[in-house]
Amino acid sequence: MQAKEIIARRVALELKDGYVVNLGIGLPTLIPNYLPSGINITLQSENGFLGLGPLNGQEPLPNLVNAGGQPCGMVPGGSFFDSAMSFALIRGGHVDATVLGGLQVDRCGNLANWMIPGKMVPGMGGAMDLVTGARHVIIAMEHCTKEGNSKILKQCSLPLTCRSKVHMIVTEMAVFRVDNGLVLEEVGPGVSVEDVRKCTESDFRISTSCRQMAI
Amino acid sequence: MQAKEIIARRVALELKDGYVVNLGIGLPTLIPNYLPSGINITLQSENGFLGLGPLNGQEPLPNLVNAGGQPCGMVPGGSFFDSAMSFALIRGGHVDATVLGGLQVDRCGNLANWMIPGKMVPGMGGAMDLVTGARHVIIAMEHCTKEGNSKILKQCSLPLTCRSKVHMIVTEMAVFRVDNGLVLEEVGPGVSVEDVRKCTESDFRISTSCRQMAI
Amino acid sequence: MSIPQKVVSFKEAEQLFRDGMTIMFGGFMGAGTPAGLVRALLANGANNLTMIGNDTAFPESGVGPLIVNKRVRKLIVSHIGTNPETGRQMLANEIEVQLVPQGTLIEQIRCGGAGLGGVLTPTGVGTIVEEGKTKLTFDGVEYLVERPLRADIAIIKAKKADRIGNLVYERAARNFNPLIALAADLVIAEVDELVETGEIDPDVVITPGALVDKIVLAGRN
Amino acid sequence: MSIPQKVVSFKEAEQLFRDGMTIMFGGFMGAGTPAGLVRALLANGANNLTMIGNDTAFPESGVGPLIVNKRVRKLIVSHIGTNPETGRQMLANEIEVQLVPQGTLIEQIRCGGAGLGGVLTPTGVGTIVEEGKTKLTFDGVEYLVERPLRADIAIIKAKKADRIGNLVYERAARNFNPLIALAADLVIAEVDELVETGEIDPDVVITPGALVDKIVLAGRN
Repeated sequence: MQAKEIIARRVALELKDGYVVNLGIGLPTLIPNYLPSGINITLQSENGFLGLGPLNGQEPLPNLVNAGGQPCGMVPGGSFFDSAMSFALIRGGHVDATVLGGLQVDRCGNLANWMIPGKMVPGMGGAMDLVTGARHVIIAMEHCTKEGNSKILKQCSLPLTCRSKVHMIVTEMAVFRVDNGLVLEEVGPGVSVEDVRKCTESDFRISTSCRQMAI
Repeated sequence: MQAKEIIARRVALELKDGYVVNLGIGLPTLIPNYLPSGINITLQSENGFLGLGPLNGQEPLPNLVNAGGQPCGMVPGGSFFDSAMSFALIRGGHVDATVLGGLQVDRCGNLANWMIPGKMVPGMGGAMDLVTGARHVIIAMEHCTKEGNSKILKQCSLPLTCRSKVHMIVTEMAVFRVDNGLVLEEVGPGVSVEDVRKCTESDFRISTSCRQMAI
Repeated sequence: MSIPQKVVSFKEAEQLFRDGMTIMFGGFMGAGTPAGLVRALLANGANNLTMIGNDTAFPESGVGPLIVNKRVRKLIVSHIGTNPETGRQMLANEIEVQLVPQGTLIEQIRCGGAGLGGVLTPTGVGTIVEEGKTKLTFDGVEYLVERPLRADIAIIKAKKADRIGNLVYERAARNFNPLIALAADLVIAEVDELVETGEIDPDVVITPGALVDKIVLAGRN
Repeated sequence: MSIPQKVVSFKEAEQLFRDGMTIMFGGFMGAGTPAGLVRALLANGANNLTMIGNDTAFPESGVGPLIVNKRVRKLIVSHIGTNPETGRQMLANEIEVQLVPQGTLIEQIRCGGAGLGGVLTPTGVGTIVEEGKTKLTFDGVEYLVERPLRADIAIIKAKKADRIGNLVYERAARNFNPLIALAADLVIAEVDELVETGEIDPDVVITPGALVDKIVLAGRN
């Protein structure tokens, strides 16, 4: 299984029936494909709607786009609103979970995912509000950079997206809960705790119930 | 002509074509009857709509009511919105003029119209926002109390609705502009400047163009 | 797949109220107040309520009957002038009334629902409304810092709902309803009409179903 | 009686833009941005613009062409990642870019339009977003005081207008449009369809006509 699929499958298990969920662009958009049967979630899109769905082969509509500007579909019972309402939902705790990518996460639950100074400055978009307001903040990312460096650090070195807002980190190697530092809850398929240690710059505790991901 | 009609007729002349206007309950609601021909205004109702109109013999609808809770009509092109939008319009300067009654007004443009401590405490409703946000604040009231006391004072003694927000006072006896104190611009039908002085506790200047109300 | 069963009877809704709760209500002089839920609150017997909304309407409409029946300990409203019983109880110190400018009150509710810590408003500066509040001055203009309001339960009146709780309102009955839907832990909507999910055009929904927990049908039991 | 003539041609609308103006624009990755008014701005030649909106979309959509053609001196936006030319100009110091969290940006615009002096938001606390801002703490929670934004002109895209300017939007093209309609001295709406006054149900109007000064019909000259 590819890293991305492992991550998407594992995050899908965190989403409870009835959740309102906002998924960041990229990897997180794969998650709905892996929801267990019986689990129904409503997707919120920060450009202003509830009920985001797949295109499912329908003809794209120019004004029906996701937060990445790409054509999407909508499920029955969806609703559209302006950006002030969209972020009232996000900031006000009406979104049960958000799943975002990360450049760096640290053991304090700090996240950096919106800029690399002097190099890549896309902007924070809705990310800072999502991590501030969503009830569960899950960071879904590959464990290491393409160069093989750990993205899970003692302390983020890039400009922060938020301070102490991350609840959970899911990579292809590990699931960490943030609870006064990092707690290793699960390891990925074929991965040992020792493997995780080698690839993780931050220290972490090991949960007494630490186990293999059940995906 | 009765005092109320004089006041309503005179205020009507202040409203310019195209104005968005919010009228307080009571006397101000008479004003639209006296608009000069060619002058079209849009009435804003703080309970959440633009395009308030007279009932004109139509059957009252339970959910089409003015800010006093009384059945009303609506003109073509009206629109309904929630209270946050209603007060965004009011506070944000999107209402060109508001006409409200007053218990007391003073020479600093202070207004008291929402409570008499220990006696009558209806609440300020939307009045404090209206006087703060509307571009022209006109107080329309009888010159004296039923007991014959001046309502135009050196200094309001009742709890204020606002500080220094009143632009104009229209009574059956006088029109005052508030401009570093009160300036008498017009006197009512059959009223002399001396009459106004006798009935007005506050001092005032007399405009060089002071004249009889042309109603 | 599970569709939450949001539609309940008034009897079931009645069980949700408790003594001492803070309840936000929609409505302006009674228009847009859920009369059936007010009756349910009366029937339930809940006491010592804190009520937050625009006004106490008239003795027989809006939340007026709750005042008349002395169920309310504290009111946060902008206007009580049309319900003489509210004024009487206030002057007799039987009820605590906090009078708030209407535009400030709706922003405080919006803040409570939108995760904001407050707004800066020029309304009320130089009046007794400013007492005890933080004041900030920017560019020579004074503002009051007005803090968020939230409630345990919001009771809403809408014209129509679909089964997942998307709501549309009629005419001037909208007023506070869409804002209180954001600012309470539990949101109950009383509606005149219930339609199937998907029957309301997504562009005209005012309150998204995700905010609505329970739906009761006006005129039913 | 006089009905204001709000419907104008793109040529007439073009005359309203000036060098150095601050312009708010609707749209999210181009959806809901008035393409005809962006072309009018290009044709007009106005320069040194300050643009306020969500993002700079792509080089060929949204306000992207204004960036590519170097008409913009300053940007206040939440995202520039999909338009490489914006990033290039920023890193080369050819354009000033103020990046603002999206939820904060829309509240700043709302404050500018609603007569509020600002909002208190927890978003951005502990990040570089807080630099230079007033901070307040209530009940142990830190908030940034975010101040209002306004513009000289707002350019809006709507689906439909009536002759007095009541607007409705389509799907996700609503986004910033209804808020910028409150926050500019002059509001120009580009619409796909124009109907007679009274043809839009007053309950579904999103932007009241009183906020709209000029209307242009998309696809016309």
